[in-house]
Amino acid sequence: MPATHVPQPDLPPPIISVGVIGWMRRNLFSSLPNTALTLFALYLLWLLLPPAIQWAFIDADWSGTGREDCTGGGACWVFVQVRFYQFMYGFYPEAESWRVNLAFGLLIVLTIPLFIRAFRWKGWLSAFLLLGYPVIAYYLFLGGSFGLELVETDQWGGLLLTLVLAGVGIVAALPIGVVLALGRRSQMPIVKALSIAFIEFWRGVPLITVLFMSSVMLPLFLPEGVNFDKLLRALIGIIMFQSAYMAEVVRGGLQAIPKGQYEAAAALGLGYWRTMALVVLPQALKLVIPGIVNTFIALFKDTTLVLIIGLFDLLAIIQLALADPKWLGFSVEGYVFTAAVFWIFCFSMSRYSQALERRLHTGHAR
Amino acid sequence: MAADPREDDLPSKPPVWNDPRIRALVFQIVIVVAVSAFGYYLFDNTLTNLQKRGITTGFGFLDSQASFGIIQTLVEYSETSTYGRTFIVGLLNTLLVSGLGIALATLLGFVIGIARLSSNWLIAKLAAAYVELFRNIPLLLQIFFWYFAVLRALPSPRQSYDLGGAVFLNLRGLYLPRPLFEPGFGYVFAALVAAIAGSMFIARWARRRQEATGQQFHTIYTSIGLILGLPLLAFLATGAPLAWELPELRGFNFQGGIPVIPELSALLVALSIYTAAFIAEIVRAGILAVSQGQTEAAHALGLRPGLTLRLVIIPQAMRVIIPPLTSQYLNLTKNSSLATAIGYPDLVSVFAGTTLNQTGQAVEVIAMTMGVYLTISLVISLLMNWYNKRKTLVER
Amino acid sequence: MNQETAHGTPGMMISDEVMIEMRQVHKWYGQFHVLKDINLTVNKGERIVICGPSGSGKSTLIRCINRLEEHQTGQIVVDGVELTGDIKHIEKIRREVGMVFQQFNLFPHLTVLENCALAPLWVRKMPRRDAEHIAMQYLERVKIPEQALKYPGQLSGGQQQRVAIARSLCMNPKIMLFDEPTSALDPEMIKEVLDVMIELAESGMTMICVTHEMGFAKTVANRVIFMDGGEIIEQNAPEEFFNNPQSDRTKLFLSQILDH
Amino acid sequence: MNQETAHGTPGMMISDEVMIEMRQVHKWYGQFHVLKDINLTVNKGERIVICGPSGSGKSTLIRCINRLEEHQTGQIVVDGVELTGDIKHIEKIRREVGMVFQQFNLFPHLTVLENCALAPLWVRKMPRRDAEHIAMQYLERVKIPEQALKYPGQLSGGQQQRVAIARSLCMNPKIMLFDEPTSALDPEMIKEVLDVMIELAESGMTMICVTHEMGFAKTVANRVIFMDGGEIIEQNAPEEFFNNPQSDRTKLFLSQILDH
Amino acid sequence: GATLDSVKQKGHVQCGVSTGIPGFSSADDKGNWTGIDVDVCRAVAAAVLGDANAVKYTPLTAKERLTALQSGEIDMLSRNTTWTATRDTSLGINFTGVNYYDGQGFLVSKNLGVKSALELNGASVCIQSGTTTELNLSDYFRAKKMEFQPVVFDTSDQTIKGFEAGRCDVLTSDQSQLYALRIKLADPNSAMVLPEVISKEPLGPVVRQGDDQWFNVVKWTLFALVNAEELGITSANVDGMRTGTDPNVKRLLGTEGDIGVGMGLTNDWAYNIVKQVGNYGEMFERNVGKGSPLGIERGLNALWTNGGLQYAPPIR
Ligand SMILES: Nc1ncnc2c1ncn2[C@@H]1O[C@H](COP(=O)(O)OP(=O)(O)OP(=O)(O)O)[C@@H](O)[C@H]1O
Ligand SMILES: Nc1ncnc2c1ncn2[C@@H]1O[C@H](COP(=O)(O)OP(=O)(O)OP(=O)(O)O)[C@@H](O)[C@H]1O
Ligand SMILES: [Mg+2]
Ligand SMILES: [Mg+2]
Repeated sequence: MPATHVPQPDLPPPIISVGVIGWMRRNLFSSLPNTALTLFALYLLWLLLPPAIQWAFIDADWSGTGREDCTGGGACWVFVQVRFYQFMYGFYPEAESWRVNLAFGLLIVLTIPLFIRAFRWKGWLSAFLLLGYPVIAYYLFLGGSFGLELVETDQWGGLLLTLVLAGVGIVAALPIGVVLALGRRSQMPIVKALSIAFIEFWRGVPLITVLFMSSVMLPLFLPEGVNFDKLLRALIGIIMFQSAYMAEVVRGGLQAIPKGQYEAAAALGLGYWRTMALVVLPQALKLVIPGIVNTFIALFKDTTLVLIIGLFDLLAIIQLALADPKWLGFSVEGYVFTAAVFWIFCFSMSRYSQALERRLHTGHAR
Repeated sequence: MAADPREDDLPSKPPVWNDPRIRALVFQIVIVVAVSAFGYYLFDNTLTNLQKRGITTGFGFLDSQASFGIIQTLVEYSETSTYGRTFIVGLLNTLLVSGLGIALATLLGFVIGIARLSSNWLIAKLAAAYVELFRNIPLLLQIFFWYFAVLRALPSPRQSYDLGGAVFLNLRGLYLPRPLFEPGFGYVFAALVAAIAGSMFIARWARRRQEATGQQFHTIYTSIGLILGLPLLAFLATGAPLAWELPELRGFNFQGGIPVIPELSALLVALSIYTAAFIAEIVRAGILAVSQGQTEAAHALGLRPGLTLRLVIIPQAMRVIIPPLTSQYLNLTKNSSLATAIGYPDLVSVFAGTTLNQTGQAVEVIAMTMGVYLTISLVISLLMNWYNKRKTLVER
Repeated sequence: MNQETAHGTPGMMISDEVMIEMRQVHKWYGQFHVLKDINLTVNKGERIVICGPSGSGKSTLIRCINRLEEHQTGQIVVDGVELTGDIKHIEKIRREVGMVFQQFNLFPHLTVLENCALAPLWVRKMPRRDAEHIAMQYLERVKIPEQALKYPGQLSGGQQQRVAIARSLCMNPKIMLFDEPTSALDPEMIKEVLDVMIELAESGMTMICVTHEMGFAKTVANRVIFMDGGEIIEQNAPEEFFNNPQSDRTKLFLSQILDH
Repeated sequence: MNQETAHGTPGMMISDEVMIEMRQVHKWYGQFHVLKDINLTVNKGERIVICGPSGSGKSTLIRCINRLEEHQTGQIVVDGVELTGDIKHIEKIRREVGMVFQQFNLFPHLTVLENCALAPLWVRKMPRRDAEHIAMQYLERVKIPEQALKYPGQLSGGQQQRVAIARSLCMNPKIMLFDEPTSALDPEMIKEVLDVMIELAESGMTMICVTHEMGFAKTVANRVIFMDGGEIIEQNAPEEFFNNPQSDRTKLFLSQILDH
Repeated sequence: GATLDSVKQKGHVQCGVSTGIPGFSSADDKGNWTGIDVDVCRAVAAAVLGDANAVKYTPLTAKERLTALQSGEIDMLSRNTTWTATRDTSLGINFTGVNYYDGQGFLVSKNLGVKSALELNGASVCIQSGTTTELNLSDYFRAKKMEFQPVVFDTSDQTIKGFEAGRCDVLTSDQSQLYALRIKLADPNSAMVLPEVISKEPLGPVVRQGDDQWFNVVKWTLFALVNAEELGITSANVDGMRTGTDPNVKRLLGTEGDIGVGMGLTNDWAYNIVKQVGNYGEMFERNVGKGSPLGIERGLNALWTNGGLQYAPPIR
């Protein structure tokens, strides 16, 4: 007669190994050197944090109209508050700023469904975001038709310009990057060599020389009289530069597609372009979304370099404001504010890309 | 079976227009023609434009006198030097800041990267905060911050921070004493060389002895002792043949010694801190890429944590770390061109800046500048490929 | 090498129409001679099983038939069209020849239905509705119509392989090639895939199948081909092949494989 | 829990010397009670097989023996040394206990010979020549001396696992732990590894082996331990264990595993 | 010429200006540009297009300005650029005249106690890169056998910030700019301009070489401004003067003769300039003179009739 085994009950773990005490013992004071490190880190924090908080929050002045209102001895956020519109929109006419808000509002509304897993039409929506939306945003920003007042690109500035540069840069660099990546993996030696040369050239030179070239030298390469907008020229430089990086990201994705996929497509009778468009690229691009987001973050930070060629992106407009005699001496506030804006954008994007990465490679946890 | 299968009839030849090889060939010819035509178009436009506007062309300008001053020069340079010389000066300054930056960023990056994996929660979190803070803020902004905000906090030359009357820190930079070698110093130098050779010899001997007998020997301590001790002995024996040129306040500024200008320090700090954040992530990923099983296997064999790290984890992690690490080095070198924003006299600032402006020969100057960066990046990629070829794990 | 067409298995008719003809085919990978003087005629409706040790060139042989690999000398004629570099010919032949791989190679970003409808839609240029109709029809035939809207990653190995078969069938091919279709499967799934293949064989499809499932070979094959070192060593009707192998190499191989 | 030492299998002697003793060992992962009141004595020369459903704590149990995992209450004494946080004790015990993992965990950057010589060289501090000599000796014992200069990546799974065994043996351990050494292997390779293990068992090595290879258990084990839910449910000599299991959980488990 | 046609066709003048030097060219926080250099651009636009506001500004650093002009990025450069032989002859550009006679000087902090440039041996000097100042400075210190350390910045804003932070003892630039930059200091009275003027700095608008018609337009716009002052025409009285009898005035304002048409413009070109921008004197006073925070004396920039150097060929 088989015995029926009565399982032992689960017992709670000994108190020393769980709870706050267990956690601290394991994570902070597990050994002598560890304890020393913990104390050192705490000392460091104590040295840094309280004064920083004191300066940025407790002693700070938040509102007012001029530097006279800054009496607290801490940060003078009045500076940021007074100039806030300019930091966001540059010289964009205030009466027209609703257009910018509308365009970005639309972008946010359109992006939200992409984060909803159950949403079925992600492909179409992404396509619209990449192809349709830029056209709409362009007309909204620039105006000049459909009864909207024309706002020339040299009036765009601040965060608006930063976002335009980064957004257009990445969207336009993607298709070029895809073509370059395909070229680099091509069987045709010349196509391959040209793609490699192009990619390595743009990856090898600093962005500021590229920007310098596109902003002041480009007309030298074109027939006399052919000339276009300064913003557009900066964008061309950025796009060339970015597409080289994008090509390498996409190539990573292409390499990850197993050979069997190509063979299955060939066996079904699909030709090169259909294989790429229907089978390989949809998979490869999905794989490299985190990489694309990372490139975007890099680009977003790099847009600050346009200040060297005289476009007024967020950093440049802050510098402009810092040179205003009325606000001399507030550079720390200005830089901290800019840093905070960039940081929020970049940090949230990098978090997003990490989350995606984790979703893509499930498993392989240490 | 046929004697030589190659004599068998080949598959029939397809018609020319359906042969993929020929199609590929035609396509490539078209591309080459299109690209060359486009290239020629640009080239031709440029020539026409230059000619029409009467802009001088050619590299003759490199021999004319530059007649402007540069604050930091690693080779001899004066206002009477040529523009060609400004190129060298700029290039060396770029290499200096990149080289130092790479060293510092690597050091800091490894420390932070390892700290992120620390079992100490607080240290790990602080390291993570460091990485998230610095890699998400534009480098240019960081350079401005270190330059303008920190510069303001330093005292004027008259109120310099003074370390023992030898090292001074103020707004104008960090002033270090400059060693002046007197005749007998050659012996000290010889002793140093001898000590280095000696410790290399000891290291080899220790390795041999370990292989022969299994006994281990702490090479590091002996080497340090040797390298420090022997020159010191020689130094004392020859009657201390070294004088120091101390920086001293003369007129407005400190004169003498080795000055480190604040532009260099700010750029260096910004570049290192920024790049270190990326390197830390690379190091962390590299270590994590070595599976837990490797550590366990090493522990199960009785290897101590230190040996496990040295013999098992690091050699494997380095394979993963080195390729992205070099591309960070490349980025750092390229980013050093932001020097121009705070006036550190690097290649872009001196040559593609002042020289370009004084001579107006944008095409030549920019081409040379880009050429330098391209060469650096090519050299680094070649080294990288060579390393990868050597180090890839052997697979079936 | 003697070539015989076996008409042994009852209930399956083989016409005299030649579907595939390989004449003195040789192939090299670099310096490595992987196919040596292959001569093979396959008639319409024939079901051929190829076996042989690993590395003997079985996969290479069948991959030459739809030009996934290129042969260097000799001729391969499929359904009257010679395989040359001519892309028109290749396109035509690939439309006639379906192929099923060991690793399934389904497209993971498409649903099962989309996988199956892809080729009819883009190669045969059918309207979407017709393509999906055909796809459903074949999914029913491999007995998984209910999985049509799932993604391949959500299916078991056996189900995936059946989808792969349905996907090939959707092009309505005259010939089906199978390259070890069951060897990546867990034992319990092998049977469901073999069942589908047997059903297909019974419907009179011309099939070439690389497999080590000897039960399958005995049940459906007209002819078993044994390869080694890039050559066809022996070919015969299954009963003959298993009971009375001619060459020593075949004997050795059979002893290993049947013991296992 | 009744503890019996079976002396059933002929030709292998078990001394009365205790090699491993676990007394009332408990372990938690966070709140999760993974080992419950484990009491186990292993004598010198005993060969123990541990089986049980997935997640029952088998790996955790043997990993506690060489302190790859830390237990929270109870005592573990290995060869007279108690396992505590004391680093000297841990080092000593790890030198006495060899371990073979499911995933081999060979060092991919070292050749097979270097893998095997690593521990003698750095832990036992032997001269390289002696270390390599020992390594070759054990490589011969696992029958792959000819692979000594290859890298692990160039070997088949079975060969890799044999190298892993040789690597552990090079430390000349008194006890060997095996954690499902064959479950990552293809069927044809399982046998070659089991053969090596059987040979090892016959030489009188004290072994604890987590495995589901019941044939192996029957051939070499003195005692089979069945675990479930973190407890030792039953332990017995193999014949008894397989033919006459006591608890119904064991029965259920055996019926599943033997059907398969 | 091509430039004039393209300007007419575009409907605006693309004018290169500085990134911000008060009094010469600087943008306020709404992006409106003002300054004496900006007024030259506006005058050209008034002359060519009849609308002084038909100008688009390209802010350029000293480094970029000449390349931008050479490449055709801008139609004209009006950005305190010194007229030198090399620039005029080998860079493919032409100087059209001088709208401001300047000389290089030094700005020092008062508490340094320096009274003369000759006491500056060993000083650190802040300069803007890519300027003639960089070259003059070297020459001056070399001639006087003094040492210096150049601290070079990209924009004038950075230069003054560097000076204010104490990075250098002296800031050197054209005297006019020194005054302009001084008002950017938190306490402008803490710094003083040294008396020495170490160079000639004739500043003026520049155009590309090879387009004589456009060259003439810009050159004569400048002359029209000076002539208008000489003739006493101001933006306030120009409508009245237009109907007057002075033949010189009538020729200038286009009520007599076809001078404007001969240049490819309309005859009321100068009228538009004076009406919309004012004469040279108005321009000066408004932007840099007594009516401005800079408060610079006319000095060399007075009319020749008042002992200055501003002299324009007659319109006839
Ligand atoms: N792309 C290739 N380049 C070079 N050699 C190759 C290539 N593909 C296959 N080979 C070699 O050609 C030989 C035949 O390969 P093939 O895949 O046809 O064998 P197989 O009989 O299908 O073996 P298996 O049963 O293992 O699938 C093998 O020795 C293989 O190593
Ligand atoms: N590091 C860990 N942290 C938390 N829980 C863990 C950890 N390692 C294992 N566990 C849990 O402890 C239990 C026992 O794990 P163990 O690996 O010992 O099982 P096992 O019997 O070896 O199973 P298998 O046959 O699958 O290897 C499982 O439920 C597992 O999820
Ligand atoms: Mg095969
Ligand atoms: Mg386990």
